[in-house]
Amino acid sequence: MNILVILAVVVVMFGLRFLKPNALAWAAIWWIGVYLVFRYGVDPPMPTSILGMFMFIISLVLVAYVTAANDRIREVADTLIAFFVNPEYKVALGLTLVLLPLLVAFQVYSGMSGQPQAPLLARTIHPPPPGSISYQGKQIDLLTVHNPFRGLEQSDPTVFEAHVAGGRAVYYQNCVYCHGDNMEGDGFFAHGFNPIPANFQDPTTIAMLQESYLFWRIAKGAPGLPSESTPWLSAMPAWETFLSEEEIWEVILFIYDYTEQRPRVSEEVH
Amino acid sequence: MTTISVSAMTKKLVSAMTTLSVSAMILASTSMFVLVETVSAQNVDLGTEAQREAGRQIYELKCAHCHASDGAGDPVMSTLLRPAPRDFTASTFKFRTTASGELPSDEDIKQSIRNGMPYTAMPPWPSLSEKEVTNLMYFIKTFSTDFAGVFGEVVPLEMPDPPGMSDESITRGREVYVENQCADCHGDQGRGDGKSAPTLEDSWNYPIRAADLTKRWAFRGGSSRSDIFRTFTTGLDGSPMPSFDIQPEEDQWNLVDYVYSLSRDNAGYGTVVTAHTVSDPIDLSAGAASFDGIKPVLFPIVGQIIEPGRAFFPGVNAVEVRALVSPSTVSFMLQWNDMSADRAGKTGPSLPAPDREAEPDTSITYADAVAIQFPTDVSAGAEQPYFIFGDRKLSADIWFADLATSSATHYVGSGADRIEVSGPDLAMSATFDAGQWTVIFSRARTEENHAAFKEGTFVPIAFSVWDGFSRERGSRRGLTTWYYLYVDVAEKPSPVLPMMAWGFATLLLGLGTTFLVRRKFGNTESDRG
Amino acid sequence: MNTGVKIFLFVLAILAFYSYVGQMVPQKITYPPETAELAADMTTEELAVAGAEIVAGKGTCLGCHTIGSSDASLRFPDLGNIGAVAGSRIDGMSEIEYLAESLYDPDSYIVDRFLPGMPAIGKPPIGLTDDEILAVMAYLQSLGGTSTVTLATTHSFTGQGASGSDGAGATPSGGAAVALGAGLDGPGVFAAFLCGTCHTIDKPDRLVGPSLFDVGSRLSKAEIYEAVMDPDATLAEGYPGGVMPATLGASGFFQKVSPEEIRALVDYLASHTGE
Amino acid sequence: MKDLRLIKDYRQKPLPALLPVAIAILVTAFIAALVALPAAAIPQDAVANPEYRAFPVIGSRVAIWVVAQLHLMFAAFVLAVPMFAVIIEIIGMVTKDKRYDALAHEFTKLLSVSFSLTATLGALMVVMLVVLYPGVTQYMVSIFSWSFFPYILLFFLEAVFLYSYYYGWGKFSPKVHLSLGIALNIVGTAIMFIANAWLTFMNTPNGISETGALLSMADAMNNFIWMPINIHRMIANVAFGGSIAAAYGAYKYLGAKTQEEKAHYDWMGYVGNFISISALLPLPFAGYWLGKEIYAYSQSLGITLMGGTFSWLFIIQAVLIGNLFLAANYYLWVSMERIEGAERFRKFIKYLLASIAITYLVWATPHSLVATVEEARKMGGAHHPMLGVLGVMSAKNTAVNILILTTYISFLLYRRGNKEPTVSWVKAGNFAQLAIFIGAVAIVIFLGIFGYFVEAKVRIALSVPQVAVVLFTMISVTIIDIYLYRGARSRGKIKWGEMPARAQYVLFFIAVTFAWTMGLMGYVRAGMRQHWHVFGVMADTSPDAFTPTLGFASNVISVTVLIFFSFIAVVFWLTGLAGKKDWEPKEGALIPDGEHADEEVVR
Repeated sequence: MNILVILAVVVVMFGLRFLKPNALAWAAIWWIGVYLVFRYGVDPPMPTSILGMFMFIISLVLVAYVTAANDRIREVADTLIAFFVNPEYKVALGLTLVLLPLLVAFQVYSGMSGQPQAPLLARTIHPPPPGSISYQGKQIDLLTVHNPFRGLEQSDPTVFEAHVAGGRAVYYQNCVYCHGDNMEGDGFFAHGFNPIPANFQDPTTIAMLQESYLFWRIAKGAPGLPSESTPWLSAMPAWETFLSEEEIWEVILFIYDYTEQRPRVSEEVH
Repeated sequence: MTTISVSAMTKKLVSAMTTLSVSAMILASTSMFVLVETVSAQNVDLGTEAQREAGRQIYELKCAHCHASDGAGDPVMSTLLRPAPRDFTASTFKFRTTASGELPSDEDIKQSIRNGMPYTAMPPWPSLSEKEVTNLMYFIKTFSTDFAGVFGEVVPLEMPDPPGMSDESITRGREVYVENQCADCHGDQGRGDGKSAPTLEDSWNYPIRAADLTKRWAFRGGSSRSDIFRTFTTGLDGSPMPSFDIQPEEDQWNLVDYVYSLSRDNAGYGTVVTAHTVSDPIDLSAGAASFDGIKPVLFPIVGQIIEPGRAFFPGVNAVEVRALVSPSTVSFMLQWNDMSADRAGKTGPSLPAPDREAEPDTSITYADAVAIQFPTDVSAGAEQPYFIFGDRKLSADIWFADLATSSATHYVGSGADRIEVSGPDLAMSATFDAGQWTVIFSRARTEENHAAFKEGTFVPIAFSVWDGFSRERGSRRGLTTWYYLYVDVAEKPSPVLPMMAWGFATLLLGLGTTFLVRRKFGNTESDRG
Repeated sequence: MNTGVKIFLFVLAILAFYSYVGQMVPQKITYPPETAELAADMTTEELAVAGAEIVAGKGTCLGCHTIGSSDASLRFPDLGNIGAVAGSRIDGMSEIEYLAESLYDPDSYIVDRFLPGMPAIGKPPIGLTDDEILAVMAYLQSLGGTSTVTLATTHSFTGQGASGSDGAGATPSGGAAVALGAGLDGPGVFAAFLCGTCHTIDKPDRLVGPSLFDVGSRLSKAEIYEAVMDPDATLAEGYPGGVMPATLGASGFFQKVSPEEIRALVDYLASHTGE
Repeated sequence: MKDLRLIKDYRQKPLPALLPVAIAILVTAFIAALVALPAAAIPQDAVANPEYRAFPVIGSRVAIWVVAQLHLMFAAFVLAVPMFAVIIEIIGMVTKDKRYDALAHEFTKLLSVSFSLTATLGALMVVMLVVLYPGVTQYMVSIFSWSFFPYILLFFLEAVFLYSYYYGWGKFSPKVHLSLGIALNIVGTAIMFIANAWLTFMNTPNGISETGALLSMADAMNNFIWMPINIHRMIANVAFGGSIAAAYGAYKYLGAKTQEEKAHYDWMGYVGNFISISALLPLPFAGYWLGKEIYAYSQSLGITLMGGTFSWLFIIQAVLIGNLFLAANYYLWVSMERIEGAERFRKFIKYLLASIAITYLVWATPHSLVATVEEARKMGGAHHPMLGVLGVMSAKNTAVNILILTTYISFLLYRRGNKEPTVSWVKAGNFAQLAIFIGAVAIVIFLGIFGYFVEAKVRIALSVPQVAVVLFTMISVTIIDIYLYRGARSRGKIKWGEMPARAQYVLFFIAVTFAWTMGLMGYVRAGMRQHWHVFGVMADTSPDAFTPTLGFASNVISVTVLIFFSFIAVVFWLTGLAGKKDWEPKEGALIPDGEHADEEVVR
């Protein structure tokens, strides 16, 4: 959030109330104001793709506003017509007719001579897991598999704690480099990877997933992602070569424990 | 009154210590101890029992896995981490506003917790509240009895506000740099390649590197001019970095300005390197001169913890890249800073490397090396091979330069364990100068071996760097994931025609609208107007 | 303009807009996962790669065999050098014939020092098809030797493998052909999951694992239960860990067996007291 | 106004006498040519019993896709119209207002042609299934063997009830006629339920063994998403049918000559739209239930749907739904222009609009954004720290609930347009309504924010109280409003027939958007099975086993919707014929030419 920009826009908009602009000017000013807020008022800046979509929606809404009332639409039409027809706007019209093509030409020019932008990346962050995976030659059915230690949380908290501690050791020897001390995906290797590692503190990551999903992603890593997740920029290793099944389940326990999240459990329905 | 006299005395001692060895330092502190013995320690703030207990709980949860529950630095992690986690029981702290050999102030400890140390395992802790940081600080002070004693009462040195910076101050700073023999460790150009750099060890006998002064963003103690000032006036206790008392005082800031001038504000890592078009084939013998005038792109290098030989702390942390294409060849210039040119020994992308070498066989040495990586088939679209030398489905081209033999080999990898020589179709040249490697690759642009590098396309590109000094070889190395190489268009289509066309079309549209509107409403409107 | 034409153009514009929105989001085609289908035109090398996957996966070979281990306490032959020695194990038997025989009819020739116990992998529960076995053979040849097998290769066992895998996906990959919750009795479970492959039950002979001839007198029911469900929890002396969990896991035992069936199995085993 | 005469009324333009014959000959010849050509155009089967046959040019998948979607759209329309026709008829009976009866009759006029088109398209689809996908079809038949007979039998009944309901208008006693309509609805719903069982089985198969053999047909029918789909479709049908009926009203309005006609069709468009939007309001809730059941059936299926490639499909859907709500509100606001006394509410519009804008933005924000590497670096990953928060379910649920409440307020304002309450407790009543609204919004937003701090299971469950609050608000406020405005004084009249043309185009916009949304939902329901005909049981081994891109799907949907509306145009035209005067030969000319006909009418 860039409060200053937002504040400035709000102040200007408030000031405009006293100027009583006509409907056309009003809509144009609102459009520009909202654009400024979206473009400069959000920190970090939102991607252009989203900005475009947002501004489209805003345009739609403003058009709806202007045309919703008969007198307002007439006001806009009159203003537009007057601009084209009335002699007093001759200079403004002439300027617009000259400047607009120049602006378009400039846009074309800068578009053609600008620095090349890397291709947009859109990958599926949470691809659906396969039904089953083979883990070190053993078939694991992801639909039914459960964390074998999860039950201990209720039945034997001491043993559970021991497993969490085991997971802690695994985490700090393997995962901390990328996922970070605070599990925010900000380990000291994180700046070298794109996309950056998952942020487990974000309630939209592990809290949305079942433990079996994490097992799959940990065991199979980036090479195990399905084709829909290409480009495989994920740097996540396939930990099945380093960690035992037990260690993976333990580190899953630890990740949930540290972030104070709960895994999603499959709901009993039907 | 007493406190002032102590600080004055300490200051004197400090100036004497710069020339003394570590043993002399201990001697000095003992003598200081004798001198200040009579001073009471009643002003030492150790916090309340509750605060320390609260700190301990945070410590157990967030710190103990590296620094150990007893504060001595976990032996397992300390072999993995470079630099090693601080041993709190030794009461030796690097970043202080207090004189060399003294304990840090409370604020110093809190600052270190808050800001962490960039490019080390110590992260910043913005998630901890001020209260939590304070409690943690109190708890950390319990690891050493020194904090409770007379030394606990510290007096921060006065840190003056930085004066203005000028070209003269930088020039003079360079002289100060030379006079004080900074180059012995930090190298002539400040790249951390001084002649004694490879031998440096910290107080616990772990190897330690002299800071690369050309990467200010990676300074452990912060990158502002005040931070630099503080670092060399107070020294970094526990490391070979002593404190310097440079006179006259202006020269202190001149030195700061020189160091500051060696690097830009931030790393500014890039994502796309553009291969610029030239008409003639690139002449390797011309060396770096061919790439004059091309803006380099810096890519971060991180460790590889996936394949056996995991490199948790690669010796190189960034590589600078430039690229050129001619109609028949494509060339890349890679530059990175290295403490020492390791020209003797073995290296190779598939040399086996163990995960951890407890007692490395020092009779075998390893040479520096570098590699560029492309997807073998760049037409495969969005799908890229796995960034560690490809996978079974999609292979990766590896352009490998062995800097011991100064030869380049072209490999094709379909997995880190399946790397095969593809051909000697690469040319390279390498030079090492003032702590910086410059390696130039050149290859023919041909269609049949997918090395066409079509104009106007984005080609995925990745890099690997091996630091022989850190015994890196095979999968043990620093690397990047995929970035992009943009192959510039030789003859850019002139924007004039489309510009004119669009502009003209807009003009026509405007005129047309005006005409239509006027024809339809003209009469009534003029009546109205 | 005619109202109808206007409406038509209006509708067209809306549709064009929504199509445009559809083009603006990421475009990705999701292909079905590649089945381990073996194509007739695969080269020997490709076949060997496919074979390696079968050996590690559906074939469950690595539950017992190792590749490239020189541990003296091996219970099954190490396969690290099989490609080099296969041709010379039995006089007058070609490499391909030998490999085929040891896969289709494992007990007919037992390497010195080892014990019989390997199941025929062309039959359930592993049930590899002829083509898949050829792929395994190509892979085995590549271990220390050169692969020559293609899918066109024939040998005297051709045609004895499991029936084709045309209903790709219809049968769960790997695992025994035992239906979930089939309600088997003790001997039924013992037979269905091929426990007899590694354990004798009617005589005190030792196969891969310890004989179960007298298990009822050695272990309590609870211990037997644990030995089945968590085989490595307590290991019989002289036996390495990891073999039984991997083998049972690969056959899908843990997923498929019902609590009732386990109870029946434990009762059945406990009834063998060596008398 | 001066160029009213210039508007040519195409309805009045007579057909050239021989046009139908010419069309019949041309189309027959074309089809005959198609059939005669197969030797060249259609590849002959190499094997005797192929699993698949390829449809020429566009491929089997697209062919069956388009036909199935068209069939579904017509079926939805045919099922929906009787539902609200009967309701309107009941209203007419209760209020004794003849207008309602006439309106219900007019709605049913659209039915008969649509019904036969539905049946034709259904037959085409079955034939295509048998020809193009013999393997799957055979398997489905083996599973649902006996259920096909009641389906066909119910179809007979449907025909009987439908035609007797339509032709029997005014011929039976009202009660008998009404019971015919109710019977028609029951039969229609039953038909849909049976067909739904077949297709939901393909998504979430049940009642079969691991090898795919049938264990219990009852279980196969009552699979995981059968009931959610039934409910979802029933509501969606009404919304869709209402929008098509409204479009019919708009079409007639635009062509209307007299003020009376205009008033009537203005009203018809309004009622159609009212029905459509009323049904739209609970639709998201039904959708969430459906999604939940899918997730419960299989995590893999659920993630494919919500987190995988299809997550982008829901961004497209968000644009569609956002447009629908915006257009619906817009229509109401424009409608208020023709209500005397409604000007006093005009100042609220911009706040309603702001609420819609914000909720629309939240509703359309994707979770993982399309960004360049630089942008992603600035954001620190694929998730924007601010926008990422708006991309998750808690935010979406909150947004849609508020969107619904906003639309409801628009309705409320419209309802009050020309009325002035006369009861003594006006202030208290208004205050109570306002308090309920503020409370509801507060609770919805609180639950939305609270959702970020609890585990997934609780979070999903939170949508229930959110919905409950919204439903409670709508019901309680409506009840208060009814009493509040009992015996209200009129501030002026509603000038039916004085709607600007743009409002009528908005009705078309809503209808097209609804149809497109339906097409999109059809695609995602079929697509989430991915490379399975029957998920997890019968793999799709056809060349079309991959899931096409969303762009391709969008194009197919657009074409399908275009074909649908072309058919609908025919339906409208044919329905319009019924209201025309009988043809009479004119003096001196056997076939009157266009100009004359125009003058005739104007005169």
